[in-house]
Amino acid sequence: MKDAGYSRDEIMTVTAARQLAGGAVCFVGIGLPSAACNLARQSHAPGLVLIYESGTVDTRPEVLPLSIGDSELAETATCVVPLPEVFAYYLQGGRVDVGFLGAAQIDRFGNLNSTVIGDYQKPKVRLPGGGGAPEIATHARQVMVVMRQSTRSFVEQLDFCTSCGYLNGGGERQRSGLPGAGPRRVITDFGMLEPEAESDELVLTAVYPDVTVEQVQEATGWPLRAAPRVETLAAPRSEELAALRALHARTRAAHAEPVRIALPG
Amino acid sequence: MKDAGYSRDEIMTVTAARQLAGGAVCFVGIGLPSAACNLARQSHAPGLVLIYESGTVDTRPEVLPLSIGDSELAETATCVVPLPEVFAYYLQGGRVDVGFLGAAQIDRFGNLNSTVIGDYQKPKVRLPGGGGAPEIATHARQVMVVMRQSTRSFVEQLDFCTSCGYLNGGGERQRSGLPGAGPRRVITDFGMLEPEAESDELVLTAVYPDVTVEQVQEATGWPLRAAPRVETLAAPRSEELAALRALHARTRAAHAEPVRIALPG
Amino acid sequence: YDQMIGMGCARALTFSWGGNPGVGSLHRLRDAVENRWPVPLLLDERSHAEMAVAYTAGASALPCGVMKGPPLTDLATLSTDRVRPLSCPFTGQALIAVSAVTPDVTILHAQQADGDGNVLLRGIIGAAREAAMAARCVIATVEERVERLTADMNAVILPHWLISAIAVVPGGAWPSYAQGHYPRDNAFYSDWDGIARDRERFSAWMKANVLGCADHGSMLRQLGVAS
Amino acid sequence: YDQMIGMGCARALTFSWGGNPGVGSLHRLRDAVENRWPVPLLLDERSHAEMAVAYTAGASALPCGVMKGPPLTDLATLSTDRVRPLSCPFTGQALIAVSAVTPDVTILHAQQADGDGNVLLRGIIGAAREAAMAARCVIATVEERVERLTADMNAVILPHWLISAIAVVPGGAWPSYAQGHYPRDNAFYSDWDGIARDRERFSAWMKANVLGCADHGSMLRQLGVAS
Repeated sequence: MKDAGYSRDEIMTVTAARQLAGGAVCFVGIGLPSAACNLARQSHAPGLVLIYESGTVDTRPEVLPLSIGDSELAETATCVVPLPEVFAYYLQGGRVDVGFLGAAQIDRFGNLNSTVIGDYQKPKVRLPGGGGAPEIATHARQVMVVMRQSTRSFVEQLDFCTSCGYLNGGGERQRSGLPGAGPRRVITDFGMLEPEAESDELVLTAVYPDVTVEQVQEATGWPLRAAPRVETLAAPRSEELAALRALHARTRAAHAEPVRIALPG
Repeated sequence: MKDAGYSRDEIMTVTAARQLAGGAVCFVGIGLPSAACNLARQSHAPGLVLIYESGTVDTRPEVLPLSIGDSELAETATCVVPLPEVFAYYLQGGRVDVGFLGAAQIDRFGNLNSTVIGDYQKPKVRLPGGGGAPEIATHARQVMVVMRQSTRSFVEQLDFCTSCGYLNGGGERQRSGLPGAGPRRVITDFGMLEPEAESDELVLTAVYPDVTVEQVQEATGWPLRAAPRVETLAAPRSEELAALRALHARTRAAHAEPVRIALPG
Repeated sequence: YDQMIGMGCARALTFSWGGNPGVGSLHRLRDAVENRWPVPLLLDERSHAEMAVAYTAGASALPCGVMKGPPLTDLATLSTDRVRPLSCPFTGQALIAVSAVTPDVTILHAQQADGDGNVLLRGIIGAAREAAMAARCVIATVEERVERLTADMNAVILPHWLISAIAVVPGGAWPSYAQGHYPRDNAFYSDWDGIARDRERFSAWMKANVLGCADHGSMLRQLGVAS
Repeated sequence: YDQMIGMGCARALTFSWGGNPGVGSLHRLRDAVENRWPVPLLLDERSHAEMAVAYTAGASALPCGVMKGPPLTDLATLSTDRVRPLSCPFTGQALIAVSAVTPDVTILHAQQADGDGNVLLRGIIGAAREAAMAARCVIATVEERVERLTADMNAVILPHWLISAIAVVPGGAWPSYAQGHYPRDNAFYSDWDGIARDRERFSAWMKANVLGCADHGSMLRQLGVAS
C-alpha cells in the first residue's frame, strides 16, 4: 500500500469525506470522523454544517480539535449552545442529516460498542464510553461509521451495545420506531460496507485499489458476504491528499505550542 | 382620606413595599406589584432581587415598565434568560422567595381569577388571562397579593380559578402537594388580610388609619371575619411618599417620550 | 394579533396572555370571544409556563413535556388536549404532562441576519427560539442585513438551515421595540385602546393604514413614526 | 477527576464519557473499574443526552425528564434507576423517562465574578448551568473578580443567590482552557497518559504536585506552566 503513495488511513479518511455532500448538517464525533468532515468542508463541500456534541454549531475549525470542547470549535462557530439544547433541539429535534461515528466494535447489523470489552461489571478493558453516540445513532437521519477493520473490531457478537444499528436486522430497527435510518455506510481501511435491503446485514460493496474481497473477509469476525457487484473505490487525488496532509500538519503544529499562563502577582 | 396627604393607592403600594425584606428573590407581576417591588428596592431593600416573567433576572429599572417585555428591564438586568428557563429553573426550581400577584377576583381562600368574568365559553368580560400567575401561585415559597378591594373583586365564588390559593381551605393546599406556601398576605386599599391557621380562610388582620372593620366588610363579597386583634398600619412616611411619587413621575416622563424610527433610504 | 383577529383572519388563538400591556384589554380579541365578531375565535389557552413547556417539547420533537403537578386550576382542567396528569415512573410523584405545540409557521422579528441566513435574537427573547425550533417553517423579519453578526459566541442565534425565508423590515417590531434599535411606542399602545374599542373606527384605521399601505415602511411613514 | 479516583477519593462516578480527550483512556479510572484499585468505583453511567436531560430535570426540580424512546441500548437497560420506559399520555408514543441528577455540590470554573457574586460562564458551557441549578450547593472558581461582568444581557450568568462560595483561582481550568484567558495544554494531556498509566508514577506525581503544593498557583509554577 505504501507504494500507492498514500496510507490506508488516508484513503479511508478521503473516502469518508467524499460521502458528504454540499449543505448537509453533520453531527461529528472526534477522531477519524472529525478529520473526514473537516476535510470535506475544506475541499469539495464548503457548505457542510458541522455540529460537535459540545454544542458548537456550524463550526469551521482550521485545525482538528483534540476534544469536542476545544476553544477552536467555539471561536469558529456560528453559535455555541448548551448541551441540553444541542441534543434536544438539534439532534432529537430531527435537524441533523448525518451522524458520523466511530466505535471499538461493530456487528453485522451495524450495532456499535464503545463502552467495554468483556463484561460490564468486570470489564477486561473499560473504554471511555458512549458520550453522544447512542442518541446520534438513534436520531440522525442517517449514520456513517468510520472504523479500522479487524476481527477484533468487526465482531460476531458485541460485548455491549452502546448504540443501535439495525438491532437484529430484518427491519427490526424500523419497526421499533427509532427515528433515524441507521448506519447507511461503514467506511473502513479496506473499503465500504452497506446494509443489504430486507436483511439489514452489512455486506461489502466496495474496496480500495489493490484490496481483495478475501482480505476484507479475513479482517471480519463474522462471515462477511460481498455484494453481487463490489466496486473499486478511486484512489485519493493528489489535491485531496495534499489537503488532508496540510490539515494534519496544521493540527500538529497548533497542538505543539506550549501553554504559559500568566498569574497575577 | 385625601386630607391624610396620600391616596388609598399610595398607602396600599407603600404597605406592600414594606412587606419585602432585604435579599428576598421576588417574581413580579406588572402593575401594582411592580410598583411596590421597585419602591422597596429603591428605598429600604436595595438587595431585593426582582425577576419578571419575561426572563429578566435581578433587574433594577429606574422607571416602572409598562409591560414585562420592556427594554428597560433587559438593560438593567444581571441577565436575561429564555422563558422556559425562568419558569423551569427559577420558579419551578424553587428559587423564588416571594411571588407578587394581582387579579380581577379573589375568594376567601385566596384563589385568584384573572381569566374571565362569567362563563369561560361565553364570557361577559374576557380578561387578558393568567400569564405567569398560575405557576407563580403554585411554586413561589410564599405569595403576596395586591388588589383594590370591592364586592366585585372579593367574591363569594370565583367565576374561574386561574391560580390556586388554599383551594377549599382546611389544609387542602398542603395535602395536595403544591410546593409553595400560598398567599400569606393580601394587601388592599383598605388594609391587609391573612390566612387563619387551620381554616386557611382570609381574615382581616390590619387596616389603614381611619379605616373601620365595618368598611372593609362592606367592601367584601363574603362575610369577612376580623382577626381577634386588628392592627392599624402606619401611614406612609414622607420619604416613602416622595420616593413613590418620584418613581411615578419618572415613569410618566419616560413613557411620554415620542418614538421616531429612522428608516434607511 | 388584535388586528388579525379583528379582520377575521384568525380561526383559533393559542396563547397564554391576551391583553394590551400596560393599557388593558385587546378589544378586538374581546369582541371576538364575547360576541363572535367578526367570526368566532377558538381559544387554545395555557399559562406562560405551560406554553414554555409546550414549545420546548415541540422543539425537541417530543409529543409532550413535563411540569410539576398536580393540575388543579380551572385552566389546566379545561381540556384534556392540553394538560393531563402523569405519574413519575421512578417516584410516583404527581406530575403534569403538557402537549407539544408545533406551529406550521413561526414568524418572528429579530435584529440581524447575515449572508448565510443566520438570524440573531437579542434582548428579551421569551420562547422565540423554542417557537422557531418547534415549527415546520420559520419566517424571520430583521432590522438589518449584515456581513457578520455582531454577537458573542453564546448569543441566541437561529442557524440558517432552520429558516425558510428572511425579509429585511426596519421598524418591523413597531409598536413594540427592537433591542438596540428603537424603543417601545408606548403612546401607540394607549391609542390602540381607543382605535380598537370601536368596530368602525378599527375598520377605518385598518383600511387606511394596513390595507392602504404598500409595505410596513409606508405605514410607519404615514403614521408619522418613521422618517 | 482521574486524580480523585486514583487517590481513592471517589466512591461513585456519575458520567457519560470517561476518557482523556484526544489521547485515549483515563488510566486511573480504568484501574479502579477493572482492578478496584485503590478502591472499588461505582459507575452511574449515562449517555450525554441522558445526562443533559437528568441535569435539566434536576434544575427544574422535577424527579425525571423525558426523551424520545424506546430505550433499546444495553446502557439504557442496565439499571432501572436511571432510565424507564414511559408512554405519552396524549399519543401513547413510546418515550424514555430519565431520573434527575441532583448533586449535593456542583463545582465549576468560570471566567468572572462580580462584586455581588454573579458568575459569568463563556464559551462551551455544556451542561454547567443545569448542573449548577440542579445542585443543593454551588462552588465556583473564577479567573478574575471584576466590578461589572463584561457580558451581553443574553450571556450565561449564574446569579449570586444560587452560589454558595466563590474562589478566585487564575489558571483554575488548567490543563483545560478558559475561553478568552489561555488555551488548552494539549501536551499535558499527552503527558498525563504516561503519568497515570503507572500506579507508582501517579502517586509520586500527586505527592509532588498536588499534596506538596500550597495552592493551585504554586502547582502551576512548579510545573513550569505559570509565571
